[in-house]
Formats: sequence, structure tokens, C-alpha cells
Amino acid sequence: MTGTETMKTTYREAMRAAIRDALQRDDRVFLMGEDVGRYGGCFAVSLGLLDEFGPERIRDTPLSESAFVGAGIGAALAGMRPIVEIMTVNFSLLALDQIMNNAATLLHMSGGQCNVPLVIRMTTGAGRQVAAQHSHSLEGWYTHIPGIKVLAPATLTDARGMLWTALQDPDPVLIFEHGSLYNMHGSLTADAGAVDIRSAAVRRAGADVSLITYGGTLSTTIAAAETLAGDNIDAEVIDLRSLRPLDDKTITDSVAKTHRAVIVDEGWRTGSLAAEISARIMEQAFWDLDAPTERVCGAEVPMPYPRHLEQAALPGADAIVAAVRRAVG
Amino acid sequence: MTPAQAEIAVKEALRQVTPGADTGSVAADADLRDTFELDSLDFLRFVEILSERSGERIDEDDYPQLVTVASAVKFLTGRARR
Amino acid sequence: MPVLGADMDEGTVLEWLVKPGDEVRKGDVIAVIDTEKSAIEVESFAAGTIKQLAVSVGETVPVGTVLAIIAEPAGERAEPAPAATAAERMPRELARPEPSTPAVPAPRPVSPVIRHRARELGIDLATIGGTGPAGSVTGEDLEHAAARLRPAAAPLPTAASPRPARSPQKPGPGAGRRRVTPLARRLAAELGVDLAAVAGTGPAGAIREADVRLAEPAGKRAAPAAAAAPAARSAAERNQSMRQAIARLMARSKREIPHYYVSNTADMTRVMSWLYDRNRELEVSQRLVPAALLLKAAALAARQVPQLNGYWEDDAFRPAEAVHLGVAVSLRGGGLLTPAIHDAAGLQLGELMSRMRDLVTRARSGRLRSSELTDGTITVTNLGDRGVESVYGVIYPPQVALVGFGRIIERPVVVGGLVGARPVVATTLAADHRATDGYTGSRYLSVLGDLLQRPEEL
Amino acid sequence: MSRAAAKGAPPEAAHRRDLLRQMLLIRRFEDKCVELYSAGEIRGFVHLYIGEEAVAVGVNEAVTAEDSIVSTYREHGHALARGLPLDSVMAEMYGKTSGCSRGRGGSMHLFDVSRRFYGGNAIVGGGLPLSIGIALADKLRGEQRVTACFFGDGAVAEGEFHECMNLAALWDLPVLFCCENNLYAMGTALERAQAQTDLALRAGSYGMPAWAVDGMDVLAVQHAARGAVEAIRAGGGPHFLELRTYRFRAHSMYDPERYRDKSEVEEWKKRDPVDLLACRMRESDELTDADFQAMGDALTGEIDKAVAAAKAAPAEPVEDLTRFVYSPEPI
Repeated sequence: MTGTETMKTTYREAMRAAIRDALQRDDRVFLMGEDVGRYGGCFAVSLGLLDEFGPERIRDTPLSESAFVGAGIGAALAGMRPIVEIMTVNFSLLALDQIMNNAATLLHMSGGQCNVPLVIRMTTGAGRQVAAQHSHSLEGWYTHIPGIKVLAPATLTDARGMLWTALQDPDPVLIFEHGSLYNMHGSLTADAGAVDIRSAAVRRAGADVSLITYGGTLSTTIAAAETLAGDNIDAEVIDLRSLRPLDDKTITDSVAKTHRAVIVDEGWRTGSLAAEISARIMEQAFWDLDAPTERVCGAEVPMPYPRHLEQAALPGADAIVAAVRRAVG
Repeated sequence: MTPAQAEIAVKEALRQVTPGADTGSVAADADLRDTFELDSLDFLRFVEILSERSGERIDEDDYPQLVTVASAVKFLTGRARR
Repeated sequence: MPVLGADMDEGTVLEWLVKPGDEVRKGDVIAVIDTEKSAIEVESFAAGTIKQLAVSVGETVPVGTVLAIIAEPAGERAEPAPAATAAERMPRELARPEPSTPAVPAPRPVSPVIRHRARELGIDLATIGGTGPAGSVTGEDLEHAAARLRPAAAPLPTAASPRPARSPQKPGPGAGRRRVTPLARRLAAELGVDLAAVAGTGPAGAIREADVRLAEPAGKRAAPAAAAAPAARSAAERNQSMRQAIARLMARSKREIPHYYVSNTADMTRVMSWLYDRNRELEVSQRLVPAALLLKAAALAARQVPQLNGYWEDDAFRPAEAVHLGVAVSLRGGGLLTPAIHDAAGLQLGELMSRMRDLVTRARSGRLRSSELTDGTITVTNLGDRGVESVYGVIYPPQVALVGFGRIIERPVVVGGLVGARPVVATTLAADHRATDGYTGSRYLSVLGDLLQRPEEL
Repeated sequence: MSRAAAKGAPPEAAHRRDLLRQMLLIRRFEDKCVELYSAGEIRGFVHLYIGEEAVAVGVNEAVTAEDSIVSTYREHGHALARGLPLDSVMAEMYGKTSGCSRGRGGSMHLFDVSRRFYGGNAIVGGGLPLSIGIALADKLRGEQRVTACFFGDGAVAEGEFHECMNLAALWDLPVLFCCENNLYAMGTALERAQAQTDLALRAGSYGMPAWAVDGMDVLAVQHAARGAVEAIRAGGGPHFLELRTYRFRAHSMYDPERYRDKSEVEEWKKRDPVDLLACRMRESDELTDADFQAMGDALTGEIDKAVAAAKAAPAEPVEDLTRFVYSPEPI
């Protein structure tokens, strides 16, 4: 197969291919987390890797988030390149001490001596009716922390390509995989590989309004943009890709062109990543604005179980379209 | 639709199509397209609004009957009586 | 005054455990200091004789203030350390009542802190039992004893003074300040537009980009000013400024662009009958007007003759990738602007019709977006509704062609040797001779005429 | 220098002298810290190790330069015993660029990766997972290294402690857990915080060898640590030492000490680890009072020099405020 040929794949398979690739290319890499081995991963991302790489490198852990995330940090300090999987972002709070107080601070506290080349992957987001302890989008919290980088692959290419680049980074990188994306189908070229992890991408060019989003809400946002095109409103859609650091330039360039911004973020509105982006637009693109920025965020409620309530709590295409209409006037 | 209702409907439609238009002093037999500078799109919109208000279908063949306020009123009241 | 905690800025001397003349060793406890958090024993970092106590009991001083002067044992130096100046000391706002009686000699060893706390609480140490090692009195013992002595309830504080009256009523929201978007504000400053004279068309009358462009003084833009705003007061001013903008642009066009003109007459029989059949089946809102077909034909013809679709820039013609059809829209009360229908050649007729309606409506209500005003690659002017038979227009720089349509009118036409009445339209083209020659212009009109014979393909 | 040493004392005696010197260095260093802190020269939280010196010195004797150390916020002793230069530790107290953490850490965050000293961790129990990870890396690479992790009795109440005991035992990791039981988690006495106060017993429940050691006796600590390290290196998995010790001073610099009685402190001071070793050496004629005095004086001189150097050292320019948040970009 040559590089230009494409093959059908899913987000899940692309992520697995990325892990396999990393394990093959660098023997310092190992995967560690709850049920990543025999079970195959809670979301079946690592299915089959145990047979391929053995229990030392596909390492099942007890339900001890703090201990195994901290162990990942320690192993990274000692020269390994661990990939730590946390089942969901809600569970990551049990390891927040290690992520915040160690991974993010060691380099600075040690005056530059202790960098932590660790990658932590976790599932985020709602849409699967798993209620209020498995559904939240807390990546915005993590973007508050200097010392770590935060990624949100929203496409197959990024699912396939971000991990390797993250493993090359000398500092801790958190990868947030939206749970609704694992079954996303599509095709990748056979030679798909590492991608940059610092820039945002314009997924749809447009002239009238900038829709800024990431992760699980990208497809909703693109759908909204298509609806708007029918109304002769030409929306640009930006996929942030990297949530920390933020690619300010792509955002402000777009706003300078369209003069309007609508931010779509599944996280809760108050103190959200959307708030941060809105603030940056005020700081850096205020004089380009021809309307107030709009935010379309998750409802401020612990995620309810019933489908209709869950859907109502999430940023939908209708809400995005309405926000754009307000902005465009 | 009474003649009075029809006249109100015509004038409201004109005001919607040409915001700020002075429909109070328009002569009953003045050519609407000339008086209010209606282009074909404006006229289409005018017809659309009248159709919505009267609940009557208005065909292209009927357009010549909508040239003045008087003829439009006559058209609408005549339609209603049928 | 030593630093006794990370958050300590000042301290109060609660008790001196030494007096001038006493010998102290390094590490001896010499005083009790009250910080915000607790009373702490302070040790000496030097050995020698206490020469002077510089801060008296009850005084609060900042950290770093000299508390006492200790002479070195041999007495070699008379002034071993400078005393704090009076100015450095901060008098305590509420003086602590000085203990009036000396400490009660306790029968057991009692730490200075305990002794001091007992005095504060007014407890005679001799009267309470100790639970600490060797029966010593602990802090807990003291607190228990104090709790027993405490009266049942503390007196309530006196009624609070009434709240200060609120300041006079604030002016109502929006009074005195125009709502202007940041972009509009910036643009106004750049273009020298006085915002006071601009009517806003945004929410609650907010002034937006389009409003400023409309009010812009002539000559600063490459295209006629943007949208009409409804406010009547400044309509005359706006008309004037738009007039000036058009004047500059058109003068520039005629000055710079060597125009040539060609014209033709297109038979509209098929178009009109096709339209009649089509519209008959449709609701009013979905009907097409002839102009929609003319625009579509003009766009398709521009695609087939790409030499006319694009810009003359830097002494060269640059063809455009798509046909963005500028449509001249006359504004009520004067003036015109030319918003573009993006990719007009690729649109279905129904869609093109609705875009056209939308553009005209928004152009007249001042809701155009700036991109719609600057993107045209070729422009059409259709004055047929006004009754003229043909129009020879002026090209919008940097475009290179302008297509004109006159009134669709029945004329005697010879077909197959017979004269008959047929609807026809005069099609004209004004083109930039730098970019093309008359031959190309003729070809365009010929293609256009052919397209109008196949309305079902438009 | 004593006559005995000058004549070429037996190696054990020289070794004991070295232990004494290390403990005394820590003691004098911290005495100086108290003085400097009181004078406002150094600030922040400063947790003194005075009374616990035998633990750091004894454990460090059992490990090699290849092994790793993970420490707590009460780590001046661990750092100095590990061999971090006195100057760099003192400069860190001053927040200067010549500090072992370039001044970014201060008292609670001393680091020296070149000595595999992975820092002072100021979250109680927070260093335990790191030690697990470092040991895991060593094990995955087939290194024969041991990671010694210090933590206090307070950490035993943290969930992380139990997660890590389990993980280390489950994965058979080469970690020496050194629990410095000084009887107080800040102001909370052990028996007021722990249902089972026998900490070795609790560690033992995870299936690892664990026992209590007299943490005031440097020789006992050294002996226990050597035994444990040897067993770990031989593949015996993690070991746990409960080092029973006592801090003579407040939790952090000064506190009102409402939580313990003076007489208790006095009682423990009778077993001062420095005095304890010095007495033994006097008894066996390895040390004279003059030797001891001279040793102390020499150390005081070194410390004064370190203070002078720290004061003179450059401070980080404010323009560099946000350095070391991320690694520098590769060129």
C-alpha cells in the first residue's frame, strides 16, 4: 500500500494505531491504566494490544488514579515515555493532585531540572446517557493550569497523529477524547502520522462569522454552519485542537475577517474555556468586532440521565444557529 | 373583505414593502409602481403580502389588476365575494 | 521583632521574661510575642547581658524592629545593635490592659505562654488542676476553666447605624451614550466619521460597520458606501455622502478605464413563457421574476467568457475563480450599492432568486455584511423596471465589465420572414478596453443571448 | 581533630565521625535558618528537621549514588545528607539563582536531579506515587536501583499512601518506604488521627516486610536501612521502615505548640540523635569535647560562608518570571 492510498477506519482504531505505532517506535513507551490490558480498555481503544506487547507494556492498574498517574509522572522523570489512560475526566479528579501539584509544577519548582514527558489520555463529554458522574467536559479546568498542554483531537487525522507528537513533547500533555467520537467513521491515508499540536485548524472557511469550537462539538458546529449557509450566512469553523496553549492568531485572524464570533463549548458556561476565548477576543480583537461575542455552552446542570434532558443540556445546532443569527443581526 | 378592509390591507402591504412610504395621501388611481418606485421584487413582495392577508391565491395573470389602490381594492373585494 | 510565621507583619510584646541586667544564653526564651495567630515564646539568638528593653509590654511593632539590646558577654562593644527609632514603632490602637498584679507563683512548672494566657483569662493558676505531665497545667485545662467562668451570654452589640443613603438615581441605561460596535467605532475614527451623525441599524439602534461605511465621507473607499439607514434626520446628509462616494468612484472609473460598449437584443419569448408556466404552479413566495433568469444568464455567460470576470490590478487582468455577481441595487431616496451574489453561476434559479431578494431587502434595510459589498467580480445593472430600454453603465473598478438590461418589451420582430410581436430585452455591455477588446464583448452578449433561449437550462 | 582520628582510627570510627558530622551539619544549618528566618532574611514556610537528623543520615548511608530519593517538605536533612552542596541549599533558602532549584522552590522544594534527589514534595503523601513511578522505570529497564521515599506519619492517613503501598507490593517495585513517625501530623497527634497507630503493622498488611526502628539512633537506622536495601536489590520487593523519631521544634518555624506539652519535648530531647552518637563516641574514646567543638566550629564557618555566598548571589531577573513553566523549545 502506498502513502496516498486511503483506508477506512474509526476514531477508536486511529487512536489504537497511534498507540501501537508509539509502542513499536520507542521502547520507552508503555500504556498504563484501568483495564487497558485484558479488558481491552473501557472504550476498547487498546483492544488487542496486550497480546501484541505483553503485560509489562500494556499494564493494567488497580483503581488507584492518584497512584498510577503519579507513577506515570515518576516513570517519566526517570526517563520513560508513559501513556496513562484515565477512563473518564470525572475520574481524573481522583488524580488531580498528581496532575496539578506534580506534573504541572515539577519543572518549575526544580528550576528547570525535572521535566515530565508524560501523556495522559482520557475520555470526556456527554451524549451517551451515562449521567452525572461520567459525562462532564472538564478539560476547560485543565486549561487553567500552566505547565501542562491540553489537546482535543476531533478528527481521525488528529486521533491518529496527536499522540506521537505529544510523546515527543518534553512536558506533560493531556489528550481529551470525546466519548461520542470513538465510533466516528472515515478514511485515513495509509501513511497518516504525526501532526502538529500547537495550531488551530480552519475546518470550514467563511466570511460572516467565526464559530470557534473543539472536540465533540466540532461536528455539531459544522452542521450548524451548513444550515446557516442555506440562509446565506457564511460561517467559518475553527477547530481549536490545542486547548492549552490556545492558538490566538488563528482565532483573531478569523475574527478580523468576519467581525463576529460564536464560541461553542460543551463545558459549563461559568468560568469556561469559552469564557477564556471570549476574553481573549476582547483583549486582542476588540476593535474588529461588529457584534458582541456569543457563547453556546453546556447547561449548568449535573448531566441528567434521560436522553431528552441530556440533549437539552448540550450545545445543539439550533442553539448555535440562533446565536449566529443574534450576532449577524 | 370590505372595501375599507381591503384598502387598509393594500396600504399596509405598501408600507411593509417600502418602509416610511406615505400611503395616506396616495391617489386612488395613482400607478403604484411609479408612485412608490416598486421594482419587480418589491411588487412580488407586495403581491405576497396581499395574498397572505386576504388568504387568496393571486396569479401572475391577476397582476394587471393590482396597478392602483382602487383597482387592487376592487380586485380583493371582488375575490372575496366569489 | 522576629518573623514568627509566613504571614506575620507585626507583633505585640505580651511579656518580657527578662529585665535589664539579666544574663541570657543563646536559645533562652526571653519574651512572649502575640501574633495574629497565637502567643509565641521568643528565644535569644545571642548570648550576653540585657542592656535595654526597647519595646514595652503591650506595644505592637513591625517585624524587624529591635526589641532589646544585648551586650556581648565581655562587654567589648557598648552599642552592639541600634535601637529602633520611635517612628518605626507602631503604637497599638487598643492598648491591652496591663496586668496589675504580678503573676501568681504557680506550684508547678508553668510555661510562660500558659501563665500569660491565664492572666488574660483572669484565672488563678493555683485554683485549677493540671492534666499535663507531672500535673502541669495545659492550655486545654485553662480553656476549660475559662469556659466555666464565662457568663452565659455576651451582651449584644448596639444597633448598627443606619445605612448611608444611596446616591442619587443613576441615569437610565443607554442615556447619553451611543451603542457602537468596536469595529464601527474604530472605522469611524479611521474614516473621520462623526458618530453623532450616524444612524444605527443594529440591535437597539447600535451603530455597526455598515452604518459607518454609509456615512463615510466620499473618496475613501473603492466601492460605493454600504447600506441605507432608516433614520430620517440624517438621511439628507447620508444621501450627500453617498452621492459623493459614487461621484468619486464613477469619475475614477471614467478617468482610468477606457470603456467600450456593445449592445444586442435578446428574444425573451421562451423565457417569458417558461416563467409563466413555472410561476403558475407556485405560491407567490416561490415565484421567479425575469430578473432572476437574466442574472443567471449573465453569470453563466461570464463563466464562459472569463476574460470579463475579474479585476484589473497592477496593469494586468486577474481572472476571478468564481463568478460573484454584483447586483446594482438602487436605494429608496437615492444612491445605490452593489452587493454580490456569491458563486451566482453555480446556484439553482430558486436559490439565486431568494439570494437576490435577500440582498435587496438587506441592502435597503442596512443589513449587508462588508464581504458582500466588496466581493463582486462582474456587475449587472437592471433598469428595466424603471422603463428604460437600454442602459450603458459605468464599470466598478477594479472590475472590467458591467452588464446592462433594459425593459422587457414587446417589439415587432421578423421571424422566418414574418413580423410578429415578441418580448425582447436590450442587453448591453460596458467593458474595459485594457482587459479586452470589442470582439470579446460581442462574444459575451452573443453567449448571453443564446443562454436566454434555453431557460430550462438556466 | 581528635588524637584518635589523627592516629588513623579504625574505619568504623571514621564512619561514625562522618555520621556525626553530617547530623551536626544539618543541625547547625537549621539553627542558622531559625536565625535567618526570625530576622526576615528568609521567608515562606520553613519546616525544621531538628531532632530527626538520624533518619536522613542513616537511610542515606544505605543507598548509593545510583539510587533515587523522593522527599518531603521537611527535607533540608535529606538534601544535605544526600550530598547537595551546602551553598546550593542555602542559596535556595534565599531564593537565589545559585540555589539547587534556582530559587524557584525555596525551603520546601529542594531538587538535584544530578544526585537523583527528586525533590521536596509539599503535598503530604504526594511524593509516594512518584517513587513508585521511578521504581517502575528502573524495573522496566532492568536496573538494580532502589528508590527511597521519605514521608511522615501524617501521610499514612492519605489515600495515596494506601494506593501506593498496594501498587508497589502488587508490582514488586524496588522502593524503600521510609516513614518518619514523629508522632504529629502538624498539630494532630498520631493517636488522634490513626485508628491503628502501629504503622509498620499497617504497611505489613499490604504484604511487604515492614518494621519499626529507633529513629533517634543513627546506627540503628543505618543498620535497618542497609538490610532493607539489600533485600530490595535482591528482588525482595518493597520494604517499609517506620522510623520513630521526634521533631524538637514547631511544625513550621514557630507555632504555639498547643498540641503537645513542653515536658514531652524535653523528654525526647534527652535522646537527641546528635548527642546520642556523640556520647557513644566519647565513651569509646573516639571523640573529645574539643573535637566536637572544633567540628561544630568548622561547620558554623562553612554555613556562614554559605550565607555570605547566598546573599551575594544573583536573584532571578523578573523578566524570567515565566521560565521553567514549559521546557525550552527545541532549536
